[in-house]
Amino acid sequence: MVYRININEERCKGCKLCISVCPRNVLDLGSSVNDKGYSFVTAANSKQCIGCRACVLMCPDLAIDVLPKATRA
Amino acid sequence: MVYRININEERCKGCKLCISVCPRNVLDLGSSVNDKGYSFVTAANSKQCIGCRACVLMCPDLAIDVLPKATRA
Amino acid sequence: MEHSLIIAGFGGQGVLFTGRVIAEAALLVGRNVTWYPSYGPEQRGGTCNCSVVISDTVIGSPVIDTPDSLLILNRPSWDKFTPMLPEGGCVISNCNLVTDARSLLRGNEVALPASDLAAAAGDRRVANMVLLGAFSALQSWLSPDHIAASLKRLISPRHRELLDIDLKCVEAGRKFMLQQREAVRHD
Amino acid sequence: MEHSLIIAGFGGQGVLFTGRVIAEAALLVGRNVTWYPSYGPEQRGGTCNCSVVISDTVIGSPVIDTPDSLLILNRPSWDKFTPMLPEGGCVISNCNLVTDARSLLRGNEVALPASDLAAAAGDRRVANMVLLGAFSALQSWLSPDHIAASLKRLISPRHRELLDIDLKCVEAGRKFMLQQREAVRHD
Amino acid sequence: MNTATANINSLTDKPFHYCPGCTHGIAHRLVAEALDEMDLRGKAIGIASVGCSVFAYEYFNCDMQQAAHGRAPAVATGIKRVLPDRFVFTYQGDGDLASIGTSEVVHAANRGENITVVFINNAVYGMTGGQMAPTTLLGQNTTTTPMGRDRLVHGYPLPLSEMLAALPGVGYLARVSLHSPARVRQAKVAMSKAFSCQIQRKGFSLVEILSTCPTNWGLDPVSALRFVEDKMTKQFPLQVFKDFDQEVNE
Amino acid sequence: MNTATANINSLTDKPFHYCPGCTHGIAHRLVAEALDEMDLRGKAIGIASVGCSVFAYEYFNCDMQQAAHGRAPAVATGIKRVLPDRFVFTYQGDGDLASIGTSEVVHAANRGENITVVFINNAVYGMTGGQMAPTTLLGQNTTTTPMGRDRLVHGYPLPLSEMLAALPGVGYLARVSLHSPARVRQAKVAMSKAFSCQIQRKGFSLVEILSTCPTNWGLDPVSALRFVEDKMTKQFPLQVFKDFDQEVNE
Amino acid sequence: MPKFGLMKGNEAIAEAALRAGCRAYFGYPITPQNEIPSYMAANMGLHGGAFVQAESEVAAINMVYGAAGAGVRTMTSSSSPGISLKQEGLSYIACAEVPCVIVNMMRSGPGLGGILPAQGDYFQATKGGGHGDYRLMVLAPSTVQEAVDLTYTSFALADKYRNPVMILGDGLLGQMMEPVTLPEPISDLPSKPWATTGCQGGTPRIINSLYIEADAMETRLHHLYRKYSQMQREEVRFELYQTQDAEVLITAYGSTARIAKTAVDRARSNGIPVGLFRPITLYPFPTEQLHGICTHVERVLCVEMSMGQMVEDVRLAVNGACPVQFFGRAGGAVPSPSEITAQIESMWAEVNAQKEVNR
Amino acid sequence: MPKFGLMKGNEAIAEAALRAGCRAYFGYPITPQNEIPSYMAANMGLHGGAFVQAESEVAAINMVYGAAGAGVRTMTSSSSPGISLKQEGLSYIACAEVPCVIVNMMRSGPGLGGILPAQGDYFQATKGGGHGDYRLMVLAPSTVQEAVDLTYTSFALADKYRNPVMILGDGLLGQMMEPVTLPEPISDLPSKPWATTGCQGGTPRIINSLYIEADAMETRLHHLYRKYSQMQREEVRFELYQTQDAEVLITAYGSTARIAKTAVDRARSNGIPVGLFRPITLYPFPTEQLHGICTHVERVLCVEMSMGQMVEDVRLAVNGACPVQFFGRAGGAVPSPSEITAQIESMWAEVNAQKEVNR
Ligand SMILES: Cc1ncc(C[n+]2csc(CCOP(=O)(O)OP(=O)(O)O)c2C)c(N)n1
Ligand SMILES: Cc1ncc(C[n+]2csc(CCOP(=O)(O)OP(=O)(O)O)c2C)c(N)n1
Ligand code: SF4
Ligand code: SF4
Ligand code: SF4
Ligand code: SF4
Ligand code: SF4
Ligand code: SF4
Ligand SMILES: [Mg+2]
Ligand SMILES: [Mg+2]
Repeated sequence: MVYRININEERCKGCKLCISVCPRNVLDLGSSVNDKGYSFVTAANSKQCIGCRACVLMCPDLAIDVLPKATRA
Repeated sequence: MVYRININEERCKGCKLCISVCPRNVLDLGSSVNDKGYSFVTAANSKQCIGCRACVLMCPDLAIDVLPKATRA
Repeated sequence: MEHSLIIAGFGGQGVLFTGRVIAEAALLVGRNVTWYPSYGPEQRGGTCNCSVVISDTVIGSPVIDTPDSLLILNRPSWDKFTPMLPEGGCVISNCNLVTDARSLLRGNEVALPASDLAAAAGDRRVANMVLLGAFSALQSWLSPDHIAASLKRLISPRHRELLDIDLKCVEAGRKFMLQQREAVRHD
Repeated sequence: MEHSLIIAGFGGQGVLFTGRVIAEAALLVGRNVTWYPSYGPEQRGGTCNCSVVISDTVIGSPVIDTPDSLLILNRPSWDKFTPMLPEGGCVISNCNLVTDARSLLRGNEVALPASDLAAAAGDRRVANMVLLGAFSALQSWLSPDHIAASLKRLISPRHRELLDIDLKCVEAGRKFMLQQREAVRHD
Repeated sequence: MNTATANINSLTDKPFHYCPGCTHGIAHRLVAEALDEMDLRGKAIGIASVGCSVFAYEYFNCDMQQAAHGRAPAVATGIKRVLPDRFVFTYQGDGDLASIGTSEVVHAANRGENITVVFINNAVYGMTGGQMAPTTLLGQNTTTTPMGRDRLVHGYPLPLSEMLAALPGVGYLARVSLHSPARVRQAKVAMSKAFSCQIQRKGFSLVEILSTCPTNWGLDPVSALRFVEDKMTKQFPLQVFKDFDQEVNE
Repeated sequence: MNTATANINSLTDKPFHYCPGCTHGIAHRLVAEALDEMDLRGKAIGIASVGCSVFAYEYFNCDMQQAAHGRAPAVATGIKRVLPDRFVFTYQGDGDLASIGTSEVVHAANRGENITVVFINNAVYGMTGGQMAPTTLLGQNTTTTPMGRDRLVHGYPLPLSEMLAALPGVGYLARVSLHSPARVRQAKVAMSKAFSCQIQRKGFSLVEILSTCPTNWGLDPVSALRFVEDKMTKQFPLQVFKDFDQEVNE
Repeated sequence: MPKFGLMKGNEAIAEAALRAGCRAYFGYPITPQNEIPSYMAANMGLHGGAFVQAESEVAAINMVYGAAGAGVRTMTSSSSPGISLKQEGLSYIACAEVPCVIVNMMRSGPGLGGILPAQGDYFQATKGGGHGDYRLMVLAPSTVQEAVDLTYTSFALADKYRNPVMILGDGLLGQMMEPVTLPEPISDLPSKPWATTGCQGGTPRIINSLYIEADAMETRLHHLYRKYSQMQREEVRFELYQTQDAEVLITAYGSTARIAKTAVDRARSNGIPVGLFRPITLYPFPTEQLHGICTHVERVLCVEMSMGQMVEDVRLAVNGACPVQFFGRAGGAVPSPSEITAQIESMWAEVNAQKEVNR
Repeated sequence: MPKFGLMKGNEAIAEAALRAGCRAYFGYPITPQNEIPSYMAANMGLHGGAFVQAESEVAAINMVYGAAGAGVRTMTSSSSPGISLKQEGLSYIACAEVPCVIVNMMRSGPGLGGILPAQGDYFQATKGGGHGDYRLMVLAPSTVQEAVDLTYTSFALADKYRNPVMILGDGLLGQMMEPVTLPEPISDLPSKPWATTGCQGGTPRIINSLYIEADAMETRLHHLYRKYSQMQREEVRFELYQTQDAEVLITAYGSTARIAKTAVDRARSNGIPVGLFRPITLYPFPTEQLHGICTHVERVLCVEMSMGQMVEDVRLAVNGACPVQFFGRAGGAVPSPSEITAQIESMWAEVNAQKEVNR
């Protein structure tokens, strides 16, 4: 399976909870900041994602979602 | 032993708790009333008293006390 | 015409109830009325009183400073209320309980053995109704029928027996008072 | 002489601290001063500001409606405060963070790359001290010595390293400003 | 008069205002006797609460403060914190303590305040004329549960002591009763234990006393004792919940 | 944006104002998901309390009332009594619920009010800047315990759920945590259970959620999760205290 | 089915509330108003409403907030110390615009005080005993019949203004019995689209008193104060008694006013031109109306069962037009008609002495 | 060891209390006064005093009652909603004559309101937000230095009158920093033979507010009111600023007054004869003093951070001598000097127009 990782950059506060629970080191904090002044997460290694949704469960700000990529698309 | 039963007629409210716990039926309610309008207890059978102090323990108004009579008096 | 009345005694002597009976009777005859009880930390013993004002017009104060009548059921109440009695006022007391009372400076005094009369009528404790009967003898508007109707309103049918004794006591008090009057008239 | 100053930015940018440093310095030179922070449900992100009034006499309002100076650390603060600036007022902003800002209608504007200067001095986050340095270059009473003394009062000796960086940043801002002035003068 | 009062220093001579047969009077005596026996009167500060026992300040022959309804444990906390070597106790009804004063007693207990609470559980609001208390039994009629307390509408009798037993700050906690001479003796023991707990700085102590309210229960005083024995002790089992110097098996 | 919010009807689009990494946000999501899954949004009335979550009324996409500090269970009682077929829940912090609101939660629980309380235990007063909460751990520094909480001075961490477990009016009571994905899943189950309890009219339900306050703990968000796991769960063991449709062994 | 009979003030208020559609009552016992919760306990269920004896007055007022916020006509009652405990809640309710009715049967204070009648909570009721800028509408009945009528109306007023309304009585009014005619039970109630009843398909509703931004809060306050001005225009009530030719004017409210009436009658029978101005709405206070009367009055005497509270509003209304004096009994003491008459007589003597001087 | 430095209003108050011998503090967190409990938590222990974070404001005020009743100088602090919760307790404390100090750092209300500065609790503070007839002494500092001085004095005043004293500030005063000189720590405290410290050999002492008989309660009230009259005679404080030749007079207290001062300066620089009357004691209010000044004033403008509360006391003082107007910002909005200056200018224009007419 391949997964699409959606990150809402404006909601993300760069807390790294998602990063800390990702079993595959998919995520990382980017270097730019959003309008609120927060650095936000990027899916640096999205290919490694196994769709476990641990990141989604732990994100306090509903800033991340992981969806199976329509494989055919 | 002989016991003297002191009753404070003005404190007594005639609640009969003492009467209800006396094992020897020593106590009874008199027919007159005190200044507060309450009938009060009298030691009708003081000779029967065994000095168990059950009455004293149960009296809510500290209206009764039981003391050993100075036998020689 | 306005009549003001204070009823006073120990808690448990039916003081408030007596006032209620009079108030309901007043209502039955179409008069205005206020009834105001003393209220204290009620659960404790002590004295108890109520004020009843009966009037043909709107009633101002339900609190009475100069009572036209007093019904007195114990000694502390005598001491407390008789000084308020104005010239021409009337105090009716139960002389079985109100003993050694100093006499009045002004006003009329009726002392009747209400407990004894109540005992004779069936229950010594119903002295309050005896006083009520006596009071009614002095109040033209307060007929035995109105008192009976009022009592029936206030006593639930389940307690029929209480009603009977109450009525007997009222009658005893009324009779006593009428006889006394008769006696006075024939003096 | 009275000087009023608002410092504004995001929480965490050292806005309140910058104000404290100026206030303590004012105290050191024997002037009256008030320092008033914006306070919100602080635990939440968002903007933050403080007002400092320095005066030779008694200070009336610690709340500033027409600031003589503004030190601006982010874009929302620019939008909020620059409209309050009166003719002749001066705004000093960190152009690394305050971008796309529409220009002023009145007053003087100094934009300096405070984050870059702070980074060069050792810590990019200490842009506030750069602005403070720049501000001090415009205030004759606010000497580097007084700033240093004030900083020493406020930073516990345990955090010696912070003090050093702060001082460097102040110096960088001050220098930048003096150079700019020089430049202007030579324009 | 040479009746019991004369022997109890910690009671004034003032006759109690309680209704005939109300066991508030017994509880007062037990408190006073314990104060006497442990020689605490001179260093005691008592807190009277709001309920039938509001005039406790006229009966206990020691320094007293009268507290707002439910707040006695807070008042006691204030006193004890500034006078830690004094003896501080409150005397509270079940409306006062278990209803409006829940927060205050829970937090005083949880802080482990070195104070003693005497808690009179008579399953009703006595002073105000017989409304439901948190401790009113299921089925019991009161002026605010005219058809009897219904668990679905009015909830359950509140097991306050069971609740407090969960708190580590509590040093001594017992439920006793006054329905017989033997129980009165037992209650006395509990009172002394609670006082000792405070003196030994073992934390918060509380004695819950099942007590009667003949007036509002509509029972004569003797039947009221039977009600306590037959009904109340079923709902509120007599028990030592916590004892600072003993292991307690619950 | 196509992130999780879009899928949750019971949340508005408004971004949370919480500090980075504060698990209030996770708790919000769990509540909202349960509302969605049980189709309760349209008949739900939520009560926001006073604490960092005061703006909950802007986040939950259902009818909301904002309650005075500590009083949410009373407000919920008022609503539930007049609208017994609606779904009523409160969302409260540990200062709100376990300190100033102790009476209200105890009595709502004891009455067996058919309401659900979501209780966020983060061992501190978040909104006001980090004062001691009743649940603050021993030794923990806060602005009002600058030398750390000392049991002799400040009392013990209050075991609120343990206390409430003594009350027969409680239908469901559990303590869960949010410190790992597995715990979040477990918390979700507890939330659904609590909601079912209300729907089945089994009485009062409460879910205590161990939550973080990185800001006032002075920890980064990830370390804050570790603090919950290592420290808080020791003081506040995760547990189902009461379950209306199961026997629970304590 | 209007009903006629003798009723206690407290019970009459409870029954009037039920007839006004009150379907939720939350309260905590306190003398001298215990007949209200008892009555509600016995009767609310018959109407399908909710009665809860709350764990405290604080809980009670917050239950009121909840139930009234959910759109139901809701009441609580208490007496002085209990009302003090409701102040935070009342402030919330006023700000969040939740309509409800609060009965305060005043007793003597401060502190635990006593249980006898008093009027020492006037300031608290009318100026806002809670924090912030808000007002309760305050109605002060003087007879049991008026207690019924005002209670009945109070629910409609609360709904009209989305504002809490207080019935301010005292132990005397609560404990006394008088004949009353009870109004018809109300049949249709206003709809409350703002109420939180579960939003179903619609937009969620929020009941709230938090406005973290100064602008928003100030806007809220201006909104509230517009309502208060409207009350001032539309809801002021008062009674004039023998004021036509009065040179001495008594001001008094509630129980005290009826006692003052007796005093006015007695003084009139002695030929003194005295009248009574009785505010019925204490907030909004009949300021203009009282000021109007004071143009032809020589002296005003404010009589209260307090150490002097309404007298400030009287002074504000009179605004220096004539001297305002005060006579009060407090602590549970009820002024007697003769005491008030004596006050009137001495004022009248003063007025005449003054006239003499001016002549 | 007087100490000089920059301090936050809240911290300065806490330190001043400690120097005044305050040895017990009970409080519950609330913005904008959290620095007070924090300061006390850190420092009370160093002085051997007691600091307790209470479970609620209700508990806190009752702890105060206990500790102050036991004879120790005691303080609590809070802000608006929290102060509302203390009303029952304050009423008890006033009746039982327990000296203590209460700090209210007002925020915007009603309800949860906001945390920004406001002056909406004036009525509550000065008229008694609790039940019954009682008064707090209310002191309103306008600078941090004055907050220190008044806090320091407040304990002595509380002891002198055995009455609670309230320091009424607001978020602005609490949060701002200003240079202060701290007074010497007090060395000797008054003895309190009435305090409940354990009666040892002596007669037991009772601290109580229950007077079940009307006579006894009325006697108590007369006793309290004698104290209040004494306060009125001996304790009134106020500041006059530029009032000598003022034709327009501003009245304002606390933070607002210092802003008004700036406005007065600006208006004066435009040639307007305007002055400021600043009550420092809000109770006892400087009624006579204000009335005295109004003889040579054309117009009074009361400025508050509220919808108009102190203005009633101003009107009562002025008593019709000249028109009294009101300007308020509320909800957390702070009036700016320019707004007030604009008000002054328009009033001055009115005054001149009036003069024109009269000419
Ligand atoms: C704040 C407040 N609320 C209510 C009351 C009225 N009140 C007086 S005593 C009491 C209840 C007393 O019941 P309890 O504590 O059980 O004591 P008991 O009389 O049964 O011994 C109440 C509600 C009050 N005085 N103050
Ligand atoms: C009556 C009252 N007292 C105090 C406050 C101030 N206050 C606001 S939030 C809060 C504590 C919040 O702590 P908690 O409930 O634990 O929630 P958290 O912020 O930690 O989520 C306090 C004391 C208030 N608003 N009202
Ligand atoms: S779904 Fe799992 S693997 Fe994928 S990014 Fe999230 S945590 Fe990592
Ligand atoms: S958990 Fe959410 S808010 Fe935190 S860094 Fe990851 S995506 Fe951003
Ligand atoms: S001491 Fe015992 S035997 Fe004697 S009277 Fe009392 S109860 Fe009866
Ligand atoms: S127990 Fe006491 S009060 Fe009761 S009857 Fe006996 S002696 Fe009298
Ligand atoms: S009412 Fe009940 S508790 Fe109160 S004194 Fe009477 S019997 Fe005792
Ligand atoms: S202060 Fe703490 S609880 Fe509040 S939002 Fe921030 S992290 Fe969360
Ligand atoms: Mg009880
Ligand atoms: Mg918390």
